[in-house]
Amino acid sequence: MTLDVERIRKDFPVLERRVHDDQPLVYLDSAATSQKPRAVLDAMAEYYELHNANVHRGIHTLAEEATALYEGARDTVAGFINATDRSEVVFTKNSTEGLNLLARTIGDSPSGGESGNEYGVGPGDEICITEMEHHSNIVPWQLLAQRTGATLKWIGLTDDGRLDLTNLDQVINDRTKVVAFVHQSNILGTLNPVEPIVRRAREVGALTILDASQTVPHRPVDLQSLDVDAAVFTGHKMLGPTGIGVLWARREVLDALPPFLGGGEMISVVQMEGSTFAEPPHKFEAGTPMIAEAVGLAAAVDYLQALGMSEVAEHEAALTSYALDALHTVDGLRVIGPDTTEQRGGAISFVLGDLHPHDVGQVLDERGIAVRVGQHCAAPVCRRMGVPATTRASFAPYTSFAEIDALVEGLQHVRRFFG
Amino acid sequence: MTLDVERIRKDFPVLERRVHDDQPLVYLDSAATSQKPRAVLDAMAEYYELHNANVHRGIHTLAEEATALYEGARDTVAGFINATDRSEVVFTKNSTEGLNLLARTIGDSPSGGESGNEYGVGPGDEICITEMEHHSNIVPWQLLAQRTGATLKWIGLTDDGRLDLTNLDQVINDRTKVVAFVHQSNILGTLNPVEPIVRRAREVGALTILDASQTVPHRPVDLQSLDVDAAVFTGHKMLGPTGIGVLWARREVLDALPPFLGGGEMISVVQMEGSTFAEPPHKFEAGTPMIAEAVGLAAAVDYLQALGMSEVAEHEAALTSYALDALHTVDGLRVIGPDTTEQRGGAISFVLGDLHPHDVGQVLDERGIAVRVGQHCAAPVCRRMGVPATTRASFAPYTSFAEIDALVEGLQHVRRFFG
Amino acid sequence: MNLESMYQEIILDHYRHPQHKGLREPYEAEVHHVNPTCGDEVTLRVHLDGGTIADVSYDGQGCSISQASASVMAGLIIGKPVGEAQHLQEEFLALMQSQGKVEPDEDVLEDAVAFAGVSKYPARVKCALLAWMAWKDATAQALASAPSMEESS
Amino acid sequence: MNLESMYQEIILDHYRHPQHKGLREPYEAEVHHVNPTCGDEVTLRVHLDGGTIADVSYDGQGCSISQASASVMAGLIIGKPVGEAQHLQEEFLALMQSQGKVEPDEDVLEDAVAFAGVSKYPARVKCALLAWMAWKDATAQALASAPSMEESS
Ligand SMILES: Cc1ncc(COP(=O)(O)O)c(C=O)c1O
Ligand SMILES: Cc1ncc(COP(=O)(O)O)c(C=O)c1O
Repeated sequence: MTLDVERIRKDFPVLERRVHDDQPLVYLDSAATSQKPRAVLDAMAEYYELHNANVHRGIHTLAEEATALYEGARDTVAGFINATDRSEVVFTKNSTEGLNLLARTIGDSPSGGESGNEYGVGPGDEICITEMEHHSNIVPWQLLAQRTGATLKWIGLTDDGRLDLTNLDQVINDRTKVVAFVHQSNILGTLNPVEPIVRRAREVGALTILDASQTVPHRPVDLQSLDVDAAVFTGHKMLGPTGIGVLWARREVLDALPPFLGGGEMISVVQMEGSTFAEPPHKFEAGTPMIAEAVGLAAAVDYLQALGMSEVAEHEAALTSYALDALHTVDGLRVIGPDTTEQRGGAISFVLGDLHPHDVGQVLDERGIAVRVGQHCAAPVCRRMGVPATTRASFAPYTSFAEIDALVEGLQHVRRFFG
Repeated sequence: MTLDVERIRKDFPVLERRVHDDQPLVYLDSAATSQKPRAVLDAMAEYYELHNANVHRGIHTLAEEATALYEGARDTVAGFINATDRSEVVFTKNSTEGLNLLARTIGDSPSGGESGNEYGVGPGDEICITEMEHHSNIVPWQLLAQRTGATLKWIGLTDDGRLDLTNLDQVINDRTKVVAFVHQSNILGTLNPVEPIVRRAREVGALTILDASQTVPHRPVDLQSLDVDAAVFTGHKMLGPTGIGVLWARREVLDALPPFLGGGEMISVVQMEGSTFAEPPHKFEAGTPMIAEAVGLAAAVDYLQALGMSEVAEHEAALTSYALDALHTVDGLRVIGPDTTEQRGGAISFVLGDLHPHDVGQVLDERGIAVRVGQHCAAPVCRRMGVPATTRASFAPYTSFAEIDALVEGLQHVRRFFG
Repeated sequence: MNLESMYQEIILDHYRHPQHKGLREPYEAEVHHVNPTCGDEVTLRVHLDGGTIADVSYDGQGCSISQASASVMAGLIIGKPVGEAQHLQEEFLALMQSQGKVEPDEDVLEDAVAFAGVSKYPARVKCALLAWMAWKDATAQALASAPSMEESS
Repeated sequence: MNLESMYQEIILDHYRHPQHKGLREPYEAEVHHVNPTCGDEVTLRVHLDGGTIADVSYDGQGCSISQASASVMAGLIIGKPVGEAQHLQEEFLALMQSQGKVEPDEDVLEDAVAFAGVSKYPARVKCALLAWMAWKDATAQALASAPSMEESS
C-alpha cells in the first residue's frame, strides 16, 4: 500500500504556510527537523489542558495521570524499536545528549578489569567512529579522548560517499573499546551496513553505538536484530516535538554505567554523606523530565505506525529515485554522496557549478523552497568530498513529487539568476 | 494593585478540570510544577503551526523565523532576570541539568592555578551546600566530590527550618571553591538570605551558585544585584513548558568553563583531529535545542511580567499568611519549616498527628485537592526535621483563598476518616 | 466511593493494630527496603526452620497501606512452607499489578484480598508491595546462606 | 522583489570580479576566520604603514555576499588612516545590524551601501561581516605588535 500523500499533508498545519509573495511552502528540510502532524500538537495540548503534573512523585489524580502518560510513552517507544524491555528506553533531550551521556559515563568508568567498569577507557584504548558522523557523534568522543588519554580513530570514506571498510580490521582492533557510527548520514544520505561493523566490534569486544537519528524516522528499525549495544535518535526529526530524544541501550549496559546527571528521580536513598541510585531507566533521568514532549513523541510514533514504517520507507525511496533522476537534468549539478538509489535514504546533497550553496538556498527560498545549505554539522564530510558546503534536499512522509519538481524548476531559476 | 485571581484562573484551562466524582480541581502542587496559561500553549502551537524549523543553520524563511523566536526568547529571559548580557543565558532542559552542567565542567577543569581553570576542584578543596537542598543540588556535588577527591560540606538547619549561619565562617573557608545553595527551599518554604553567604564566599574566593528554581517563578529576582556567579531555574515551575530550564552565569565564568556536551551548534571548527568551540551561550547548547519550549518559556515570562512580579509576590504572601492561620485551626497539625510569614514563600509543609502523608494526600485527592506528599526530593530535610515525610501545599498566581479553605476542610475530613 | 475500596476496614485495623511487629531473634537474613519518594521504610528478618518460615519479624514506618500490608503478610506466611509462601507472594504481586481487573482468590490470599482496591492506585501499589519485596529478598538471602534448606523446601 | 535588494548588481559584480584578492607581502598580522555553519572562510593580512592601512590582502571561499564584501571592504579601506577605517567598520557593522531600518550614508560607505539589503536577512549578515571582522581582528593584532603605530594613528 502506498501512502496517500495528499491526505497526509492535510494533517500538517505548517504545510498550508505561504512565504514571501504568497509562495506556497515547499519544505525540503526534513533531515534538519520534521514538521508535526496535528495529532502530535493535540496530544501535547491535551496533556497541558487536562493532566499536567509532575511525574512519579505524586499520588493525586493529575500526578497519576501524568505519570501514566509519561511511562506509557516509554512503552510506545520501546515497542517501536523492538526493545527487549521498557527499562532500556531512556528519555534524553535530543540525540546529542544521548551520545554525550554515553561518552561521559564511559569516561567516568575506570578502564580495565578489577576496579569496576568493563566499559571504561584510558590511555592505550581506542574509540572508533567514522568520517561521516554528525558533529554530535564526533565531538563527545574527542572530548572523551582528551579527558581519558584514549585515542580516536575513524573509518574513512570512498569518493562516492560510502564507508571504506577495506581496512576495517585495522581500524577496529584489540585496543578498540567503543565503536560509534551513524546508521544513515544526514549529509550524504548513505545508509551504512551495520552487520559487518558490529561483527568486527564483537570480535574485539568493543561496545557498539548506533546513531539512528536519520533512520528511525524513515524506515523500520529493529534495534534488537541490529544487535548493537546502544542507539540514539531524536524526537524532532520523527514528527515529534523538540526537546526530547531517546537513548536505548541493552539493560546490562545501563546497569554497568555510572549515573550521568545527579538529582531528583534518579536516586534511591539520599543522605548528605552519599547517595544510592535508582534502577534504569530512571537512573539516567535526573530532574523533571520532558513530560509533554514524551507524550508528543508517543503520538508521533503512533502516527508513524499508523502510516506503516515500510510504507514510509517505500514512499521515500520512490521520492529519492525520482529526485536523483530529476536533479540530473539540471546543468552543472553534482550529487555529493551516493548517486544511485542503492543503500541510501531521502537526503540528497549537491553542488551547482561553482555557485555557493548559500546563494542557491537564498534564491530557492524566495520561491518558497526550503532546503538546507552549509556543512550540515558534518564539516569533515565536506572536507573529504572537496566542497566547502552543499545544498541538501531531504524528505519525509509528507513530501510530494510535486515538491521535487518545484525544486528542480527552482534550481533552473537559480542558474539564470546568477547568469 | 492586587491580582484579579478570578480573571487569571480563566487563563488556565486545566483549572476547569473535575476529578473523581465531579469534584472541581483544587491544585495546590505548584511547587512541583505549575499549570500553564493559554498564552503559553498558544505560543507553542503557533510556533509549530507556522514557523517550525531547526535554528541557526538555515537561511530559508522558516529557519530564520524559528531562529529569531528562539534567540528572542533568550532576550526575554535575560531581561526578566536582569542579566548583563544575553550571552549569559544558557537554555538547559531543567534546573537539574544546569546544576550538573556546572558540576561536570568544574570537574573537568584541572584545579589550581597555572594549568588552566580557576574554577577546578581537587583533593583538599571543598564544596559547600546546605542541608535544605533539593536532591538536584546535592547529588551533582556528591558525584563531583567522588570524581575529583574534593570534600562536600554543608550549612546545617535550625529547628524551625532556617539555615544555621552561626558557623558560616568555618563551613565556608579558604579551602572552599564552590558554594551552591537554594534561594527558597521547595519543602520548607524558607527564603534564604543571599547576601551574607555571598559575602563570605567572596571573601574566600569561592564561586557562588544559586538554585533559584523556587523564587524566579514567585517574586522579582534580579540576579545581578544578588551578586551570585551563576543561577539556575526551570521552565515548568514558572508557568512555562516542561523540557526547558535556564542556566545563567556571569560571562567570564561561561568563558572559563570548558564545554559540557559536544555536538552540533556548540562548535567553531570541527576536524576529525580536534575541534574548537563557539562562544557562550552556544558553547553550552549542543544539539538541536528546545525550540518550541524556549518560545513557550518566553510567553510565560511575558505573562508573569504582565501580572507584575511584585504583585505575584504580594498575592502569594497574602495566601501564605492566610494559609498559616487557617492550618493552625486543624487539630494536631504541625508546620514543618518556618511557622511565620517572615522570609518564607508559598510552599507550606506539615504533618497531621501521626497520620502518614500518603494517607492524608490520598483522602484529600478524593475531594479533588491536589497536594504533594513524600520527601519532596529533599530527604535530608525530612531526616533533620525528624519526620518521615510531609504533606505540602504550594501556591502560584492562580491560587485562590477559597482553595485554602477547601484544603483546611479537607484536612478536617481526613482526621474524621482515620478516626 | 472509591476511597473506601482502598481503605477497607480490615486494612485500617491492621494499620492501627499491626501484628507480628518488632524485630525478633533468631533470623538468618535481615534486609532494609525503602520507597524513596515517600520515605516508607521497612527492616525485615526471616527465620527459616527446615523449609518452613518459622518467623518473619519487621519494623518500619510508612503509610497505612505499607504498615497493614506488612502485618497481613506476616500473619499469612509465618508457619508456611517456603514454596507456599513464595507462591503467595507471586499471587499478591499479580493482584497488585492487576489495576483492579483481577478477582482475588480469598481461599489463597485470605486477609490480603483486602488490598485488591489498592491496585487501582498505581502510586500506592509500591506501598502495598514494600514488605513483600523485602520478605522475598530476605528469604532469598536466607536460602543462599543455608543451601541445605533450599533442598528441603 | 526582495531578493534583488540583497543581490544588488554591484554585489554580483564584486563577486564575479573580486578586487585586491590574493595574499600579499609584507604584512604585520594574518588571521583566519570562519563561519562554521556554512563553511565560509577568509584568510586576511593587514599591512600598516605609519598609521595608514597600506594593504589588506585576503583569500578565501564563500558565498557571493562574503566574497563581495571582502572585495568592497578592501577597496574602501586600503590607503585610509587606521582610525578612519575603524570608523568605517563601525558604520558597516551598524548598517548590518539595522535589519534594513537604517538609511546608509553613501558618502561614507560608498559601494558598501549596496549591502543595506543584506541586513534584512539575519542569516546572511554574518557573511557580509566575515571579512570586516577578520580585518578588525588582524588590525588589532598588528597594532598590538607595533605599539608605536597605535600612537600615530
Ligand atoms: C529548589 C529546587 N531545585 C531544583 C529543582 C529541580 O528542578 P527540575 O526538576 O525542573 O530540574 C526543583 C524542583 O523539582 C526545586 O524545587
Ligand atoms: C545523523 C545525526 N546525528 C545526530 C544528530 C543530532 O540530533 P539533535 O540535534 O536532535 O541532537 C542529527 C541531527 O541534527 C543527525 O542528523
